Amino acid sequence: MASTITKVEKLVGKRIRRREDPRLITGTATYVDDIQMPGMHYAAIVRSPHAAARIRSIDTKAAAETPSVAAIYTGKDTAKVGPVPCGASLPGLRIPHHYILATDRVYFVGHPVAVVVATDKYLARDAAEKIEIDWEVLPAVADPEKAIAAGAPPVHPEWPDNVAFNYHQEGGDVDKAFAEAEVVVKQRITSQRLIPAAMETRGVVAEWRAADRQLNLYTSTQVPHLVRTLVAGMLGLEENRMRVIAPEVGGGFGSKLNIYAEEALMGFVAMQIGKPVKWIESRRENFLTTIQGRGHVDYFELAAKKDGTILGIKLKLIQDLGAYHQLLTPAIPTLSVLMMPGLYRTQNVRADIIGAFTNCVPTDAYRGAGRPEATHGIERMVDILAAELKMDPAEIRIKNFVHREEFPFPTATGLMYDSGNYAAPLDKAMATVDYKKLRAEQAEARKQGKFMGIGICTYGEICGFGPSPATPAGGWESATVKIEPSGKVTVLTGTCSHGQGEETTFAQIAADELGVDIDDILVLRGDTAIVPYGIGTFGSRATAIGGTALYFALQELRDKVKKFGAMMLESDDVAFANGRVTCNKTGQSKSFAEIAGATYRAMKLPPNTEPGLQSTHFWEPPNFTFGFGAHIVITDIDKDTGQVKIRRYVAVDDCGNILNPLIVDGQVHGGVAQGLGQALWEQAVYDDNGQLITGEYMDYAMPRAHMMPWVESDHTITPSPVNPLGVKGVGEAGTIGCSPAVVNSVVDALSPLGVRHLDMPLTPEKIWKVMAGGKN
Amino acid sequence: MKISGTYTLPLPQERAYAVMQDPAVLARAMPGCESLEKIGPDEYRMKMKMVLASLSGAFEGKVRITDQAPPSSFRLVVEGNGRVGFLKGDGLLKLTPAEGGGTVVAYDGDAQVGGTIAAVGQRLIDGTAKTMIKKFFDKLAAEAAS
Amino acid sequence: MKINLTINGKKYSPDVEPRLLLIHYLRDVAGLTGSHIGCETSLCGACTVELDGKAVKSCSMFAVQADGASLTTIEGLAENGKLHGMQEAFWNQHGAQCGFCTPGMIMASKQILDRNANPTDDEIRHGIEGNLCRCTGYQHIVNAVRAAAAAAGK
Amino acid sequence: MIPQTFEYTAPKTLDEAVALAGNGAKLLAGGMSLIPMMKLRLAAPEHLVDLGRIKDLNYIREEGGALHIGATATHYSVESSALVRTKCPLLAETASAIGDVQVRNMGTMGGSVAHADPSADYPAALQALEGKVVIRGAKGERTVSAADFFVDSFATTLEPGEIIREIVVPVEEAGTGTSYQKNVQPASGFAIVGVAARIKRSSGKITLARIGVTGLSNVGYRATAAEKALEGTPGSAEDVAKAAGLVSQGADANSDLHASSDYRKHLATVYAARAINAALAATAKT
Repeated sequence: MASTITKVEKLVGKRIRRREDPRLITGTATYVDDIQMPGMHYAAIVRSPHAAARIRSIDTKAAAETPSVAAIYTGKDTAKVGPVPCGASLPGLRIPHHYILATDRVYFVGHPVAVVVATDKYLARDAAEKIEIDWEVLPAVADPEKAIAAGAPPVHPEWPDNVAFNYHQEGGDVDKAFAEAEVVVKQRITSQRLIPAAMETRGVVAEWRAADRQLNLYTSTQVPHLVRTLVAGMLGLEENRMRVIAPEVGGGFGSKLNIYAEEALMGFVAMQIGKPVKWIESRRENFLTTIQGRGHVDYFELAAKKDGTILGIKLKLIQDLGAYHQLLTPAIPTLSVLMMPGLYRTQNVRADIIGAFTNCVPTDAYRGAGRPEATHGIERMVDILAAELKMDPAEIRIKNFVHREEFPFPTATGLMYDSGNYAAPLDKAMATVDYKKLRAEQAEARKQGKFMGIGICTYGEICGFGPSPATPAGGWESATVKIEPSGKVTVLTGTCSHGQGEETTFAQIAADELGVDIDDILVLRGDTAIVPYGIGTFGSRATAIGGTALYFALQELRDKVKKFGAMMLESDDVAFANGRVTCNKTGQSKSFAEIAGATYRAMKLPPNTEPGLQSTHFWEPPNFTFGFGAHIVITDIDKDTGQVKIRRYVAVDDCGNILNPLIVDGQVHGGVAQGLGQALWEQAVYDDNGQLITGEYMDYAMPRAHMMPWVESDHTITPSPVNPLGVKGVGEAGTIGCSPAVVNSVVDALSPLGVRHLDMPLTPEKIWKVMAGGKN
Repeated sequence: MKISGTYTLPLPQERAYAVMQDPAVLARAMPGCESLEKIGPDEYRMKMKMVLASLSGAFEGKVRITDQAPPSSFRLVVEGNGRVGFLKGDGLLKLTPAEGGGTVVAYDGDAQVGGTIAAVGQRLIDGTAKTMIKKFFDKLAAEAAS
Repeated sequence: MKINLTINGKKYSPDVEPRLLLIHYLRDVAGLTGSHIGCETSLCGACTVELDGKAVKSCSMFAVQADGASLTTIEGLAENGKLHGMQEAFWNQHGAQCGFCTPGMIMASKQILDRNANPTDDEIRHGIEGNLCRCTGYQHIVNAVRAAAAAAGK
Repeated sequence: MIPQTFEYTAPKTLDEAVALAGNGAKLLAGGMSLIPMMKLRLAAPEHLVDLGRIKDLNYIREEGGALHIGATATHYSVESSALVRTKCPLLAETASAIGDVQVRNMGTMGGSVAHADPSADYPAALQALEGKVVIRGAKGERTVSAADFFVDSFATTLEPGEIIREIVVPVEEAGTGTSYQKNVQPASGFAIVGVAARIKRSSGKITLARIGVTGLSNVGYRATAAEKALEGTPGSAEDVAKAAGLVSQGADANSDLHASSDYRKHLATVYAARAINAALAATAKT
């Protein structure tokens, strides 16, 4: 009856609490280490204490005699497995063969050398301690600039210059821009190595069902399908005989967007012993062997006119790759190059990358992956230019912004910015802090000898990775929607949430499109046996691409529901809204559940229509999406200690349409925490011999609650034209916007001392030295 | 890590030089040294047990004395490996007469620590090195006095 | 060694090796996998449980040390299917993202309010300084503790 | 990470524990320092004697004008004890600066003092308080001043087989103000430098100044030059600055990833001034 139809409130855009939380807050979620199986064995891995060494011999006798030990494998046993794959391709790229266990030589501290498998995890560790390795220690190099200098010890003997690749990209006429420049500013800017340190370390459970010829691999990953394809390949197993399950995943930040030696190793062990085997990475192993982020030394040059117009940018980028290429290692700095013009109009850009091997764990994608480095560089350079020209940093940015009517805007690096209104978030942030008044206050503070800083970062980022030609593993995403005979809805997504809340946001999308109660929707992900092939969650892509794939799958089903409804109502004029198909003439209607049931009973079918109600859509995005925003940070420096105190942190982000403001805020806060960690505290420090001396939380300073400022998060909304949801992406925004704003603020505070630049992290001692010694 | 400092031994320079070349004395003076066994000219195999509060570790390694220029300088190279990591030290020791008697030993070298100790013991390494060096010289002075 | 424990109101009398860490007893023997292991240096707090009313890091004590004690883990907070106020607050305020730190974080947050019904933001932040979270930036967790305090005060 | 196997004994009395310790066993109190090291296998004791079951070792009481804190009293009990907070606020304040809530719930004062970590917080307070450590051994008890107890990095006067029974600190007299100021290493929570100041003022003059320093060098110490510089003065800004400048005199400052020796010395001066000023302000309140 028409009168019974009530308007269902749209859920997209609502601040609703997450649907995945009940299991998380009750301790009933299942992470890899929570999996138990009968006959489970436990693996302990023996790793190199040296950054470079030859293995003369390995004595496993005493270890093998330890009770409960079932097997011990070394590099000789596993040499045919692998190699660990590099998915990136660059012209002339040198790719070392990455064995899953070292064969005759190790290349970084933590390099896996042997694995002990036992029925008792305590005894497995005891046995691992008993493996004797005779090492011939070799000279190592841990610094990328030292590595490519003459006379450095070769990381891989076959490439004595330690150069993995040279990469050049250029747009416009850079020489002309610099020739015509009225001012050129130059600066060396580093972006230190960081440890992603997801709270859940990596872990793998492998189970080999010999009779079925089936390998089940549970692994803490952001990309289960890629793990299946690539690890099956490493093991020589048919891909359809392998099932990869990413159970609950305790954070990734890019570090689990990878294929790791241990994933293949556990598969190998399980197939050898015919029993399930579990390996859980310790935190110490996590710090030593899971990929790290950043590791840049950048030489920037900016050419400009005296009025502040940026004419061109040059960048020489030395990327610390570590000893091997993990999945995307060499590709990460190329993303920095793409993003190096930031939000600015300049069409003249030249970048040269040198990829340097070092005796350290590989670098790879870590929250932002290439874009934070680029943004840090350009945003620091713009501030340096402003200081040089005695211009206000906000004014110089506004002057150079791509104008709102210029979108879509082609950049000098070959991107097409989709949509933007770059002045809007900056205006909003400046209004929030009352920028003019703040500058007056700062002038007053300076008179009193106080160090108060105001730092601005206006960032752009590449979100929604990405069109397939630009994304090594494929850039599309899949979604399957199954409407069960009862009308309940199951969504299968190829993305793989590990904290992002996709079970909620995707259910919001489905609820709105189908007009059903959100409680009738279940979102599943992370199991290659259930979900059609997908790419995964990373690069601020899940909603923009996975959400869009879902949107299109839902449209197909809407059409089908409508067709069945029309047939059942015997009408050719029907509407589908609020979970019912209604005849526009009679007002008679059929409920969603009634129609769903009818599609499966299939007593009668509409013309050219199959039974059932299921749809799968693979969506290939036509472009990236480009989020942007402005962060303003007000700092006060303790003159006595050099400690930075953040008085206010204002973040105005534009991530396009917002599906769930609660979740978006959480993403921004967490992103800012990681950016602030880099700006002020975190650094993976290797000594000259390649020993990681920040090898535990005892020395690696991750932000704790009392170290974080209150983040005032706000938004502007500029929908993306790339996808029908109008979303861009927000997972990395906070991180990208943060570090330049903080460093700009501190440098601004210290500028009366003549300070122009400081490298991260801005430790109190570093600042104290500057204050004690004047210019740096 | 750089290690440098001075210590004044209450011995004439020649005697100070001599005791520092005497394996029996070195074995007693090196903190944690359990045995020192000659394996070549000026080269010894050493077993030591480091105890630092609750931290303890057994190391096996080598001690070498090179570049001898009696009575004014020599180089001491120590290498040890154990389950908790490894350590290496390489330093030049210079002896000069102290004002008012005795000998000033100036040491200047590099110490390298690896493995678990390097990763988690950062804040302790500097202080521990100082403590061990002081213990070594204190013991040496006591040995010489007896 | 034979020990007696009460965990979430239930009695256990296992025979344990002295070196068995309490967290491993809880997870591997008692099957209570809600408490997690995030480090080995007692710095992350993911393993936080309540021991005789005090929040402790169960990765840094041996099960034998808990002999005779009464423990509450995250699994024991909800009563008769009703979430504890802190759990409810974490849910409403989006205090969890990946969820791995969450059980320990909730146990530490509960301790804050057990000792101080009306904490300041600074007291909240210091109350969870032994718990690392890599996802949230802590802001929604602070909101959750505030909200739980407000709800309890009603 | 998993510790090596060990034998475990949990004696009920201190004398039993002393007997066991005499046979080379390692003592376990709260375990906050020891157990992580055992998990990393940097420590591998063969025999662990758990002091946690000794009932008459966990107490805080006032006796003969002093506070007596049993070795297994936790940091939290020290921090939250009404007795300590009113009678010896410096100790309560110091205990509250240790680690985090969970560590303070489990870690014990005796354990921390015996461990003698050069970056621990208690040594500063115990030096400033001129505290005493009561030690039980096979031959009976002896009492050692804090100044004599801490010898070097992780080294104390404790002989094998000796166990701390209690720590004794004075009940503060009226007119005494105290403060503990700490520069925190952001990763571990240990002190890069911590300074405890204890100042008594009467009729406008400082009659007693005690300044304890931790974190700076291998051992916590009393900054006697700074104390002397303060005593007899009215505690003006210049007096405080002059005294604070002397706080690292004679100390061999350590250096690590988080602070060079120069910066540590500088911080010692800064935190000494802060502690002295806060203590002076507190004298007005008592």
